[in-house]
Amino acid sequence: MTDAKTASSFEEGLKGASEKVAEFHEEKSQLKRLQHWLHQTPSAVPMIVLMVALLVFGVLAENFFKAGTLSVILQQIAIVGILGCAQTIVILTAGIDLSVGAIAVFSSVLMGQATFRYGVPAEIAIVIGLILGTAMGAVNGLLIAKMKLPPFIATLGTWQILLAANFIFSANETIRSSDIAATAPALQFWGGSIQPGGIKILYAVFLMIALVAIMSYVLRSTAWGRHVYATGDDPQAAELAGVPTGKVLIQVYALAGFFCAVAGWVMIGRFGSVSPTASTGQLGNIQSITAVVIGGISLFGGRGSIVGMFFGALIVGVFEMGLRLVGTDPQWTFFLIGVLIIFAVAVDQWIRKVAS
Amino acid sequence: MTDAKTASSFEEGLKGASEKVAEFHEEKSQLKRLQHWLHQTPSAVPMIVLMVALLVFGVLAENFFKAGTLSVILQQIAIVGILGCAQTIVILTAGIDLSVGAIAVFSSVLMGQATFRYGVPAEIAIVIGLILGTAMGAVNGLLIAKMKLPPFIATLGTWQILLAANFIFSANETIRSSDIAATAPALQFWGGSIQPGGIKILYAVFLMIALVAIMSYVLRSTAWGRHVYATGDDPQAAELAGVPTGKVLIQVYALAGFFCAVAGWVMIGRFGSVSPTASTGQLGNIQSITAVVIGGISLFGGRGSIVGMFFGALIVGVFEMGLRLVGTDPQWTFFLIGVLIIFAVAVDQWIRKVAS
Amino acid sequence: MEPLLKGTNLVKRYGKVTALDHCDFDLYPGEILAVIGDNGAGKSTLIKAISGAVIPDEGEIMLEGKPIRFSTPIEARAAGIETVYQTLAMSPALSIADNMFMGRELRAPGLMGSVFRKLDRPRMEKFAREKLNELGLMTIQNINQAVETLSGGQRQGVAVARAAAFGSKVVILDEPTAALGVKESRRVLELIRDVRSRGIPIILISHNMPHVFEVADRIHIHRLGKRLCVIKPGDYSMSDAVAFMTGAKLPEGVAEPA
Amino acid sequence: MEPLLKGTNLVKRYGKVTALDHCDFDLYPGEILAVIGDNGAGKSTLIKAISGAVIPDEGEIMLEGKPIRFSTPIEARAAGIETVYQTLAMSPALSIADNMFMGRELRAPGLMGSVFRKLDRPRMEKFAREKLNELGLMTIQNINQAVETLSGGQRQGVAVARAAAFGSKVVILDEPTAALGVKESRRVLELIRDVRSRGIPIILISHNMPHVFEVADRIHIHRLGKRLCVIKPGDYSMSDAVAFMTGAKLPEGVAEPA
Amino acid sequence: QTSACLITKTDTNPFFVKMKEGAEAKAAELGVTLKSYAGRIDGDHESQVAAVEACVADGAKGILIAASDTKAIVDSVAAARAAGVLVIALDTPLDPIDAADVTFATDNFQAGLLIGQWANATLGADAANAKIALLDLSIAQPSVDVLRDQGFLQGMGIDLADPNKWGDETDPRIVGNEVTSGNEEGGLKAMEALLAKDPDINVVYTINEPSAAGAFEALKAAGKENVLIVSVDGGCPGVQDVKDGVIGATSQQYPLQMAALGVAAIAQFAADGTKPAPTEGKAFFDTGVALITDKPVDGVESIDTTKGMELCWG
Ligand SMILES: Nc1ncnc2c1ncn2[C@@H]1O[C@H](COP(=O)(O)OP(=O)(O)OP(=O)(O)O)[C@@H](O)[C@H]1O
Ligand SMILES: Nc1ncnc2c1ncn2[C@@H]1O[C@H](COP(=O)(O)OP(=O)(O)OP(=O)(O)O)[C@@H](O)[C@H]1O
Ligand SMILES: [Mg+2]
Ligand SMILES: [Mg+2]
Repeated sequence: MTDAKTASSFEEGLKGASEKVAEFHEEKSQLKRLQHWLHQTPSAVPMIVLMVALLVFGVLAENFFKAGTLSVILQQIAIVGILGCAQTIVILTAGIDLSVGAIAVFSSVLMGQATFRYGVPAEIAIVIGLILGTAMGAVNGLLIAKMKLPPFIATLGTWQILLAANFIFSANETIRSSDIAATAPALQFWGGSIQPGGIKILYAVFLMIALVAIMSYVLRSTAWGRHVYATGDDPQAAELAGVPTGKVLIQVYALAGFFCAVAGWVMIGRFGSVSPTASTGQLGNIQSITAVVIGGISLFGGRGSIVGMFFGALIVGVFEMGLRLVGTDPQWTFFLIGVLIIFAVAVDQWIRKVAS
Repeated sequence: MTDAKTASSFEEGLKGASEKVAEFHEEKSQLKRLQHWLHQTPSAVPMIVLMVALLVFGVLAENFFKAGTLSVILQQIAIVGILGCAQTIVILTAGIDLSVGAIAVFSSVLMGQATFRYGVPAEIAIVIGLILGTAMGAVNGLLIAKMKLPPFIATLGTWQILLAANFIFSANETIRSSDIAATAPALQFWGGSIQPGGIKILYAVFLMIALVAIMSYVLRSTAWGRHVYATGDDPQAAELAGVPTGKVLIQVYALAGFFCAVAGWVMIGRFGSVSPTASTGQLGNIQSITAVVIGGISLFGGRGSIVGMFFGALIVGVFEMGLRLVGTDPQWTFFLIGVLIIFAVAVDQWIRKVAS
Repeated sequence: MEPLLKGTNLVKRYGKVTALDHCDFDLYPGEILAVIGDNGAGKSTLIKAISGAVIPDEGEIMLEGKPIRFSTPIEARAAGIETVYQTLAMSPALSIADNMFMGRELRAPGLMGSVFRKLDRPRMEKFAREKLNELGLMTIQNINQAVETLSGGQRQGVAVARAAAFGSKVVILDEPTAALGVKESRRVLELIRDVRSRGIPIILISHNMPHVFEVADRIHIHRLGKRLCVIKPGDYSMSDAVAFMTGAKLPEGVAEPA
Repeated sequence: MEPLLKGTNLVKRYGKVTALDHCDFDLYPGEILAVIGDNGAGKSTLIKAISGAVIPDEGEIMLEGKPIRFSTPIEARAAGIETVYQTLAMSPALSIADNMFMGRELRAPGLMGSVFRKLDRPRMEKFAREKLNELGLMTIQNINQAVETLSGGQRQGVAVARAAAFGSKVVILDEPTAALGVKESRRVLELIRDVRSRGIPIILISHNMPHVFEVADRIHIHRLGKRLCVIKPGDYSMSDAVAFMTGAKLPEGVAEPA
Repeated sequence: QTSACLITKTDTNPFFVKMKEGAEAKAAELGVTLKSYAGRIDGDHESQVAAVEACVADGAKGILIAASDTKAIVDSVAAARAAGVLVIALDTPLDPIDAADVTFATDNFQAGLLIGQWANATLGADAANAKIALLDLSIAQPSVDVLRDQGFLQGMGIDLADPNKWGDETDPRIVGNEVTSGNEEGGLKAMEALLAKDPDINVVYTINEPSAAGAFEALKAAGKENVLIVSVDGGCPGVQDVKDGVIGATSQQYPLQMAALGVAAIAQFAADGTKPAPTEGKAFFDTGVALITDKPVDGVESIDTTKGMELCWG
């Protein structure tokens, strides 16, 4: 017992130890503040890139800066934006969802066929579609959380499965717009628009913005949102710290499935018809991932904000429309979009580096 | 000074401390050994899945267990296997290369057009193609290592760029097989075959197997290979421990580009013609990633073996061929391959769990 | 008195390595139980088995006389067992306050909290700051700093503060002072006493003999994957304890396994 | 005598946090220099600045009188500065031997080595095992175990063994004994003396006062991001050192900054 | 300055590449500004909708569109027409056909029918126990894919089951359907697989000439160079392949003509507001399809490869 006392004898030096909280003087220059703000706000950089893109195309293409053009850009990114919400929450958990597009298309086909093949009232068909889309997402979640499949491979599998099921189930049949308008206008709801001052803005655009806003709140200011970040950040640590990571993953993928189904419903409104061959089924995953990554969200999970994804989707939309108006040939458009993807993210990285 | 002595006085208890190395008795049952082996050999599980698949299809489809069918499977996976070598080293560094297929197709177009449009001798055209393919890979590496772009986004960009460049440069022109055979047979070299006992085996198949074997050795038994694993495992730690991670990344992507260019050359031999629209440009990335992941290599880097990738490619090849022979409709084949991808990886995970 | 927490015959193997080799374990109500042993003796594995972070291959664990079988740390937490792991278990990109309240976040009062499930950030931050101040971690300049930007010792402090603040039945600390400075270590020891005075027993793993002998009521000596013996700090000197745990001496009535 | 390694006016800021605040630093040939200070005082940042792991915003570093500016730890290693970081810097999935030789692998003799660049696994494993035995890490059962499967203390031991085996000009140890047991800590202290007896100076960061006072030739006391003073262990007591570093007392001739 | 848009299904298929070249040449001649757009993959109507919207935003006078999904595109076409843009369907009629102002198209079903009839007649009595491989485009089964396949089967006298879908036929002569993405690589792999399934295949239908060339490579490797291959398109390499005996017969279409007619119609419309009229007796302006073969058979009208080479489009 005696040496215990002695051993700690040097701790007598602690008496009167300073209780001051460390504080250092800070440089308050404008530049420093800007840098700090850039550093703190993950969606700031994509926003700046977006501004620059708008300016450049505004100068290059004469018809670009018309309200009509800008509203068309918004309606063109509505679907990618909604799929991007799904992709964002998945990527925040360090996952990836290759099946988003397939779920969207299959859900839209399910809604359409439920109405036209099985005669279900449109409103109920929509609910069925949303439930089934959510279920498809939940299956992804189960495969990933319970069977421990890597998200890439699980959703690669379900992507193929759902896409094939979509073709098989629909018998490759497109349901025409005029039929839908006549029998089941509820399916086309999101294609409706308001026209303030003659500029058409689709309901779908408002829906996308609302979803981004809601998810931004949920991710930032609720416990569930924090759990999503923690799960993506370090799943083992999160589990040890008391986050039910398995449950969170299943919920995340199911919610993503729900968003995809919503996107499927929006697709009907936007295109009028229900088509199983919609390219979203094939390309929706890459498009949504592009938006997410340009938006500054880390593919390794745990970092980034959904607002960034929204700007990311807008950047792509602006580039595509701008290049079209400038009159670039399609292959050159693909080429330039490739360049611009790299450029946008390189600028992002560079600003972060300078600001850190 | 005095309390220093006292403080450590309890260390006297150390005198005569046991120097025994801890040893516990081990259960030596067959089952335990099997489990241990499965655990130690990352490519064992895909191999077992492969065996089972072979057996199942052998029973289901009568034409399956013919030497001819098996050699066709091998030749069908030759290109994916070579792209898989590229993808494996990239994924081991926790990266991903979406541009593999585009590099392969563009390289084959470059080789073909150098010969036919610019009249370069075929052998030199091949060297040019290989060098340019390596350069394309190196650009990926520079973007990732120097500009710190996430690999997914960097190669997503170069994928689009290279594919578009491929179409623009080639003017969508296909060089016909008979022209190549007449003027530049070196381009078709890998399409040659040996025919022991009437069974045709392409040189391309031997090339793929040789590449897998060489890379397996390099990754396991050289310092560079260890550095690749360390870079993927924890890049910060590797950097602090003295691995030049930036250099390693550039080398890895450049080597991957080289392999892709080799795959491009093999494509000419295999398809006879040079076509810019080859599906490998669009699908080569997903196909090679699938092989890698089914082969048990972690997408988070640092874990797995290239031999697993080889089995992964074979599994997909066997499934595809088997399903066709069973007579499945293409849409259902697509569906079932999705199911089987999930199933193969689920079995892998399950065996690992049971064995650990 | 019945042990509050009791483990019998616990075994855990990792491939070729046997980390726990038929190990027993007892914790009595209201005590501070120190666990000491060589590096790699299996101490961390033992407490992981107790807290649900690993599932033992064999053996039984009883809490308050009832057999328990946690399959996740969340279940153990729900049962009131709070643990600071050696690896700390924090989400690097999240803030100190987020980490402290991970899994038991506070919601804002009123509608915002109940309907919109809004977090009560100010309250969480205030609480976090208080707990850190109690530990004397004055150098933390910004409570919203991401945990990855903290120094090694600061991180340790956050983890300890979290466990002490929320443990209701058992608090387990795996080398809580390893990375801490003199001042901060002292505060942790005070905190440990404090927790005990609230009637909550503590399991303390530490390599710091003076600390162990200062605060422990009983010392569990772990050697080669099992409990070698349990001693009272009053009965033996530090030197004896060190001799036991390193195999230099054998306690009376215990035979070194073959 | 000229300092072997000298830092002047080093500044490093992380966003709002100033980790190094015009800090000076000297290391003389052949000495053991201890660096002590509160958690978060900036000790790790200081040695990271010296070893190339972070690039200081301001200030200058000189090695053997020549200004140096490492931009990566590899350059520092090439210059003979070997560091054990607090985070250990190991590749979890690779084996102990792989980790010890990371970046300076041994090649097999003959053609296999020179042409085929084959690693000399047996020699690397033998060397690793020897170095670990020197540290008394006897509980490591399998030298081909992945580092992620080692206990916290075992990992620490591997990192220390690596630095001691390869350092040629300066060896820097950031809390090398934090996770180590009594026996293993003692071995590390012996190893430190051993390294010095080879003429190589050592920078030792530690919170363990008895250890510091036992082995250090000089003690650099770090407070609030800068060097407060340097003392000799013979001139002051541990209590004084603790008082200085926590701000309880001020050393003579030094004024606490405003 | 009149501006016009050309929207093709993809811009990697040589067919559409040539269509674009034809349109550009005509546009340059007439002083029309032409902007081109394309879907990314076969069946991609979404990019086409986006392109239509861009054209309207850009104030184009007319749009030439080769629709990827004949029904799905209808709403956006209607919107464009409502904005005063002349919409001309190229290559593929919309559904309903009057959704576009006018249609300059090939009858893809007819194209398939011709090669089916030719194959049937060439085989003669053997047609009853032919072994047929069908190399289609993609599992999404876009309308060209279905029309050509079903036309071919009709020509062979095989029951179509659902004519809106390939692959549901039960005729024992069909060895199987495979998808090719319409390129050499796909044609080769698909042919290899079908040969493994049944080495006795003697008739191969292919969606287009590149996939036919791929299929031929596989057949050659298997030592079966005498198999009857039929295809659709009539590009110059394809006609050359017919000449070389690689392909037995192909149905030729005229994309350059479609495009040139389309551009001219837009220029006309911009000048005086008149719209072109469809072919007599048809709902659309048929640009025609011709069977090309050097082995003509009775009862199926055809032209030889010399004539085919003159008419081929690149
Ligand atoms: N996940 C794992 N896989 C394989 N072996 C493991 C694993 N975790 C621990 N071990 C081994 O089990 C043994 C006990 O480890 P444990 O972490 O319990 O030791 P410890 O007593 O806590 O040591 P320390 O004091 O160094 O923290 C060690 O030999 C270690 O290498
Ligand atoms: N990457 C970073 N980003 C932001 N702040 C950082 C970062 N790294 C360190 N800091 C801050 O710098 C200060 C000094 O940290 P450092 O790790 O140097 O302390 P230390 O003296 O080594 O402490 P300990 O004894 O606990 O290891 C701390 O306040 C810490 O929060
Ligand atoms: Mg431990
Ligand atoms: Mg430190």
